[in-house]
Amino acid sequence: GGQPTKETAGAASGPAPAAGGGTFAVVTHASAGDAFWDVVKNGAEAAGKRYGVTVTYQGDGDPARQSQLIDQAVSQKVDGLVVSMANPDALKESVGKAVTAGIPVITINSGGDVSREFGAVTHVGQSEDVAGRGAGEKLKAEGVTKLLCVIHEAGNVGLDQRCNGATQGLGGTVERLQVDVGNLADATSKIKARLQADTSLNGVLTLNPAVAVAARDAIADGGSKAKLGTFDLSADVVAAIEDGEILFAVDQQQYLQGWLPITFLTLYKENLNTVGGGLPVNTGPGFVTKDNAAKVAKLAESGTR
Amino acid sequence: MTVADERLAATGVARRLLIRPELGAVVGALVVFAFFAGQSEVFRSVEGVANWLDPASTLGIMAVAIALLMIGGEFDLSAGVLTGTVGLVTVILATRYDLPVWAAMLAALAVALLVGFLNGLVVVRTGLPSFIVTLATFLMLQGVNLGVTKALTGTVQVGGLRRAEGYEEVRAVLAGTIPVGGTDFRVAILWWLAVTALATWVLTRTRAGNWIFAVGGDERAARAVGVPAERTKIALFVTTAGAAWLVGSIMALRFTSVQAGSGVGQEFVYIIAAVIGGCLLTGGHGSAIGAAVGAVIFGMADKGIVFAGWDADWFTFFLGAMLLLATLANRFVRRYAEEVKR
Amino acid sequence: MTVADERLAATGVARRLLIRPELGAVVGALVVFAFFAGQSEVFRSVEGVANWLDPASTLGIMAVAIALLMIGGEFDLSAGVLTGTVGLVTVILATRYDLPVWAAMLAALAVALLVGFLNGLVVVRTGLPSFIVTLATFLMLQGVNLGVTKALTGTVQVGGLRRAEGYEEVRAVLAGTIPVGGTDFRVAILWWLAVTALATWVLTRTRAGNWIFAVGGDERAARAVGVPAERTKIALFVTTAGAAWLVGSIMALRFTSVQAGSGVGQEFVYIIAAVIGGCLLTGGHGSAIGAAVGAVIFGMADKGIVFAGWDADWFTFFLGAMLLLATLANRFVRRYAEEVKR
Amino acid sequence: MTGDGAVTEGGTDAPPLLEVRDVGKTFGGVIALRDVSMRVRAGEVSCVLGDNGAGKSTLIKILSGVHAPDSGSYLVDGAPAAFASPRDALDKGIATVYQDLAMIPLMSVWRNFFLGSEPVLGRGPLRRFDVTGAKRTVREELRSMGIDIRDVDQPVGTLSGGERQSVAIARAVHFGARVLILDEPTSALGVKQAGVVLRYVAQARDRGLGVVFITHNPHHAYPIGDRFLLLNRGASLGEYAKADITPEELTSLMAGGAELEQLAHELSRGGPAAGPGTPGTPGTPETPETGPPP
Amino acid sequence: MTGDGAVTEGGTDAPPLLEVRDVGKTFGGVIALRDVSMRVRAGEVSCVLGDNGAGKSTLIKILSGVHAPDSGSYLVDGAPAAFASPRDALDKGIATVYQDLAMIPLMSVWRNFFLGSEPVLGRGPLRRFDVTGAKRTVREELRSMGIDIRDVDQPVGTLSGGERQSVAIARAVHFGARVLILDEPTSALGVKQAGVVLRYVAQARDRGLGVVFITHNPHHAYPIGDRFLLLNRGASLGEYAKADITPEELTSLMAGGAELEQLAHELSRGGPAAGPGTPGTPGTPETPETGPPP
Ligand SMILES: Nc1ncnc2c1ncn2[C@@H]1O[C@H](COP(=O)(O)OP(=O)(O)OP(=O)(O)O)[C@@H](O)[C@H]1O
Ligand SMILES: Nc1ncnc2c1ncn2[C@@H]1O[C@H](COP(=O)(O)OP(=O)(O)OP(=O)(O)O)[C@@H](O)[C@H]1O
Ligand SMILES: [Mg+2]
Ligand SMILES: [Mg+2]
Repeated sequence: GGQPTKETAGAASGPAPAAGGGTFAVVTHASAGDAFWDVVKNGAEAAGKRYGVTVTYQGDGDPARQSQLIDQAVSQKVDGLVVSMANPDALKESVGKAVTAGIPVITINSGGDVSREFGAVTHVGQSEDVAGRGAGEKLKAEGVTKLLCVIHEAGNVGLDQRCNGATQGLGGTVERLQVDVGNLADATSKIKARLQADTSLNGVLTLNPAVAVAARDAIADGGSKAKLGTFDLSADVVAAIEDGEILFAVDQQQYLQGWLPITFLTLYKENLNTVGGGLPVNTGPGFVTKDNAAKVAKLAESGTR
Repeated sequence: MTVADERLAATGVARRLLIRPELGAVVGALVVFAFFAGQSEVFRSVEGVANWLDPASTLGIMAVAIALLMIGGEFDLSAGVLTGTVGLVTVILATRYDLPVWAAMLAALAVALLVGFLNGLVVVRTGLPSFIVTLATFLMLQGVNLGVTKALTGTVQVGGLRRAEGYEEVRAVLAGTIPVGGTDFRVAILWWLAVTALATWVLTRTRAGNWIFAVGGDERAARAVGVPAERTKIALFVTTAGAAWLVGSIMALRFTSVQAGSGVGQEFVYIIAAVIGGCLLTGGHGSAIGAAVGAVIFGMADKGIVFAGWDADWFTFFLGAMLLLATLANRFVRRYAEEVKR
Repeated sequence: MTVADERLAATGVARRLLIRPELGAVVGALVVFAFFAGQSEVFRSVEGVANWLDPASTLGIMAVAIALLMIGGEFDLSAGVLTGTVGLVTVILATRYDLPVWAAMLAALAVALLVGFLNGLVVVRTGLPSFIVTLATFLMLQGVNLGVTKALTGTVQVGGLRRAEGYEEVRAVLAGTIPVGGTDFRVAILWWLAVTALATWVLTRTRAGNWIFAVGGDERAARAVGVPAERTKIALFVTTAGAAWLVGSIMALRFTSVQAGSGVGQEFVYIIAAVIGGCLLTGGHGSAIGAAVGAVIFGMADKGIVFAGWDADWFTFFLGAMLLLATLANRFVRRYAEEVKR
Repeated sequence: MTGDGAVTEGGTDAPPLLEVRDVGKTFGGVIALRDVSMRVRAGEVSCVLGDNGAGKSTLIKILSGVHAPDSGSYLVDGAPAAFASPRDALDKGIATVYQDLAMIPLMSVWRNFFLGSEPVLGRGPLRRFDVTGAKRTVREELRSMGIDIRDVDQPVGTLSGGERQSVAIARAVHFGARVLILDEPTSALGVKQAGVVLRYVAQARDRGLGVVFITHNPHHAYPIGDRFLLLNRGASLGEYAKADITPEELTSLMAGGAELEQLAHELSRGGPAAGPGTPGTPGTPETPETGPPP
Repeated sequence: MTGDGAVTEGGTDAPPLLEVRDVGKTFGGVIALRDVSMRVRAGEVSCVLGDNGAGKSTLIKILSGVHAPDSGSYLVDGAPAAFASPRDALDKGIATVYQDLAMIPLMSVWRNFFLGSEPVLGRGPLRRFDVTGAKRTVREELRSMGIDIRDVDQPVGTLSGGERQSVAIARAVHFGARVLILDEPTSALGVKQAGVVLRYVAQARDRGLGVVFITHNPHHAYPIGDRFLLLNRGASLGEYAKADITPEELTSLMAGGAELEQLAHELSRGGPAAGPGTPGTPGTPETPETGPPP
């Protein structure tokens, strides 16, 4: 890896708006490096490049810090704002400030129910629990009755909502397990321990592709028969789906949650269009299974699925 | 001092000014400010300043309290998660049990002080390092926050404080804004200044301050000359808990909802700010103003990178580089100052 | 020792056995083991043991290295993220630049040792606390890991090591398994034992060990009697980096893909394990075996809660309680032992 | 000289300021002190003498509340006392100069001086450390000891060994109200400063304080001491009143017998620098600290 | 006695082992040492004398490589030397007992003793600290100093003050090959141990080592010293050969003049304990450390 220089970093997404373009800020509730949100970022940046606008991406899981990032974008007088609202209460004030300042706001991923009320132009994507419900239903169809939902960041609302959704979708028992995504040996060992200790568990749902790989190993090592589903994709996950080790990966097509709002904002800015008259636009859920895994394999590797 | 002593070298006025240990931190802050002011116009605008002073203020309150504790030779890893506990208790009591906001806050204060007291008590009684004791508290509180919140609400966050009785009044005092030059500054900044001034007073001008330096510098020696070391340490833990209550309340009132994981990971940011500001990890040396400035340095670097528009993927890289830069500037100035005196 | 001295009280054999400082940690470990063995049958089965020894082994390797560093009076917060860096470099070189696995690992070793060397150099040259220096390294490496991985792959992880040249051979040595009593134990456990034995030998039976204790106990005094303090400290940072390389390689070979965020947050777990094992945060005291046992305690508590099937929401609560219990047991035994000698 | 030189109960009716009876102290397996008794009377200087490691410091740490005795009893003004901490001893007017628990190196001279007994100004929330007063007092106290400190804001850790010790002594003298305990106070002091300390001790004694004085220097101990407690390997060799012991006996006891006689000859040599002051010249003590020739 | 008592260039042709010329040292604004010159010759004991804070320790820290001088030059065997660390000095056979940089409290006695010069056994990767040999050596060295240590595994921090100092001295004597620098080595020692140390110094001198000896005790300095360097407030008051100075002059110089004469009278009193040994008795030094009566 080369040493980054200020120039290259600045050039990638510097604040200087391209001629005729504008600056759109994306502020999400996930820290840098999150597999799911990284694809959103890729989508937003690709759209920015396509439309000749500048896109800045920031994120923080702490609602207080997320709201500060929104405040910062407002004081930078961006031309548009894209916000994911995992904790709408905490963001109300900051989003309100943006709306008052005349900045068009589009909400993504979660917070669709209050999007309108907060004055957003529209909402793209659906909340985590809808996606979770989809996963739960899918697992139920595979005969899972007792599910282990592996949370890799304790207290994170988004992950909690996914597990809650899965509970609703499954209709059976859902147990939770906390692991540390920074240490996969530890995650493997914990999942294995749980499966060893409670042999009635016959399904595992992970919320992160790296944890999915750890869960796959744990199931194999421990000789368990549990079925495994996961959120989000990586090359390893796609390969495992092809091999039948992982049943499916929930694919919210989150690339669209980055791409579409930038598109919408550009249209709104140039032409005052609001797609669907402001009705929420759904991006998923989709599923990657053995049937379509081969097709998305390449895309997952390049970070757009 | 009054009479010239042939054993003292002559020193210039400018150098003399640099003697105060806080000045190193201030110079570090100036370096960071100058750097980002050059990068971004917004950063140096009034709005920008209001923006980065906002997180610096809450961080600063905690950093000052943690600095006192560190000067006294102890750590508190549970302070961050305790701010979350305070917020959760306040919101839960005010929204689920319909207490007026002030009453809920008082209850949260009692909880916080109790936690601080227990931390201190266990540390002085068992003789275990406070790193381990407060780590255990940290983990246990984290579990309690999550477990209780989930049990009561079924989710990992509670909200709706806005509708609670007496919300607006308390909010104005703790989480409101004050317009200065057309821009809204957070009232927490005033609290931060007050806490810093108070801590500085205590540290430099009271008996308690003398005791804090002493127990951190050499606890056995301090005890031998009659310093009530145990009481001093317990009081420091309670003070830290009090600061956590203040910050937790400010955050809860401002955002009206609290996540169960709130505050986790912040404990190290507090320590970092205190250390940037010149506190020794081994105790016995440091200053409240230094810690407050350390918080500003951290806040500026943290927000400056965003203002400068650098790639978020590289965020931590720049943050690390800025921290190193600021502490090096601090160290450089202090070395220079030490050549003037002592 | 040989002749009876009227100034020594008579001590029993059992008490004498307890004198070794490691014994406190061992007793702490036994307490935790007994506790969970009572809670869960699987926990005490061979399979269960193999399971919780697995993460304890990689943690243990790092804890031992960090313990040496802490005995030498310094911290390394960048060790965790460095394991991630090592993995990323290895996988990227082996898969994107088609190097054989061993060559990629050698390159990663060079990178790791360089990082360790720079950490040490900056610490001894600037005199800044290692807490701050390695914190900056931690942040910067975290940024580099993410930034470079993103730049090269467009995603936040790299994988595909399985297809690289020479993968299977290296894997067998570092990340394979060994069947014992019908259960597969990780070969990393052997590495961990080897590292612990080596570190114990160095610490107790070599000149370098004497120097490590000395620079951590009182650096100025050590320097005054001719201990090469700077070299010793730099060597300790390099050693820690070497351990991070070993652990990073084990993880990369085992999972064949590495996330950009891998290892973040682990640095504190290493320190925790070392402190549970009896290392002083202020330096100058501790043992490698203690740290290794500390890793076992942490590993057992961490997994035991899962085996016992307690509510995951309360996980950290139980973890904190177990750590406190184990360190209290350790302290209790040590106090008792100290009544026997010194 | 035998044990019958030990002091018998005197005619004084007031109970001694401090008294320990058969105290012992062990550290783990180390027996540092065994069955030692001692009294500290008002207006008297009690010297504790003994070889290195004899237990002198351990004994005075018991007197000053740092250690609780493992056995035996401790009486203050005739009433049993159990100090939980040195604070309790200080509150009874017992001030101590420790041999090894002296100062906080990172703190300034004036902060160290008043540590634990800070002078305050104002009241209520405005009660504050009287900083200027404290600095002035420290400067004066040290100057009267013959230490001209450059700057009372200097951290104690950067003082010279003797300067540091002087601060500790000045502090004890300043705060010692009834009993002054000095553990090898003059060990790092210059000739002048040591003289001043001895003068302080005499003044304190004359003001009616009880003084406990530990030293390895018979030239310091004999002139000022009223009673001599001799310790050896943790046990008491007896307590002697000045009347019962000659300086020669004292020196010989402290040195562990006459075996040092020959040292004078060993040190002398026929080297080129031998001048008027070579050992053997009348008027010069022949051997260091072995006392005057018989 | 005036400055013309200073030593003039002698007839010795070998360069001195160590020599400093006009060295100075400042700590920030503090001038600790100014234009001090000194020579250490083989087979000679050079005493450095002076009041507290005079700069003695600073001077010897320059000699032993702890501080680099800010001005002036430092010659070893006549050649300019610049020690980067005490290690360099040790490698030239210069061993030092520091006043304040002594021991690592948490480490055991034997580890401290050999710190920086560990004896090794075996070779290659099997090279190891000779633990049993080290322990035996330490025990023997200490016993020959009159210190009977209970357990060489005891952490140094739990030793008594004198025991600790003895370990440092025994270490320096053990490793001092050409020059032995002792900064107030006898300050915490008992009478017997102090005698042993002086004997060590004499032995080292007779073996041809150069010795630098710092003390506040004229009874220690005069018998053993060949040259006396007097420091005052950081500056040199001159260097005297033993031939040029009488013990009385030396004592008076060390004490800063005759002002101490009256101390003897102040210490005496008509108290009940006054016995045969009261000051004034012939043969007893009247005042502590002020030397013998004229
Ligand atoms: N905390 C401790 N742990 C173990 N041993 C101790 C401790 N403190 C003192 N000792 C031992 O007790 C004995 C008495 O120590 P003490 O300090 O009382 O001696 P001392 O008479 O003051 O000697 P000195 O004249 O050298 O100061 C010594 O042998 C010492 O090693
Ligand atoms: N690191 C330092 N910073 C500031 N001042 C110092 C430092 N070291 C020494 N000094 C000052 O320099 C002067 C000389 O100190 P030094 O230790 O050399 O005296 P000394 O002659 O050894 O005295 P003593 O007989 O008391 O040991 C003292 O006044 C001391 O306060
Ligand atoms: Mg003593
Ligand atoms: Mg000195």
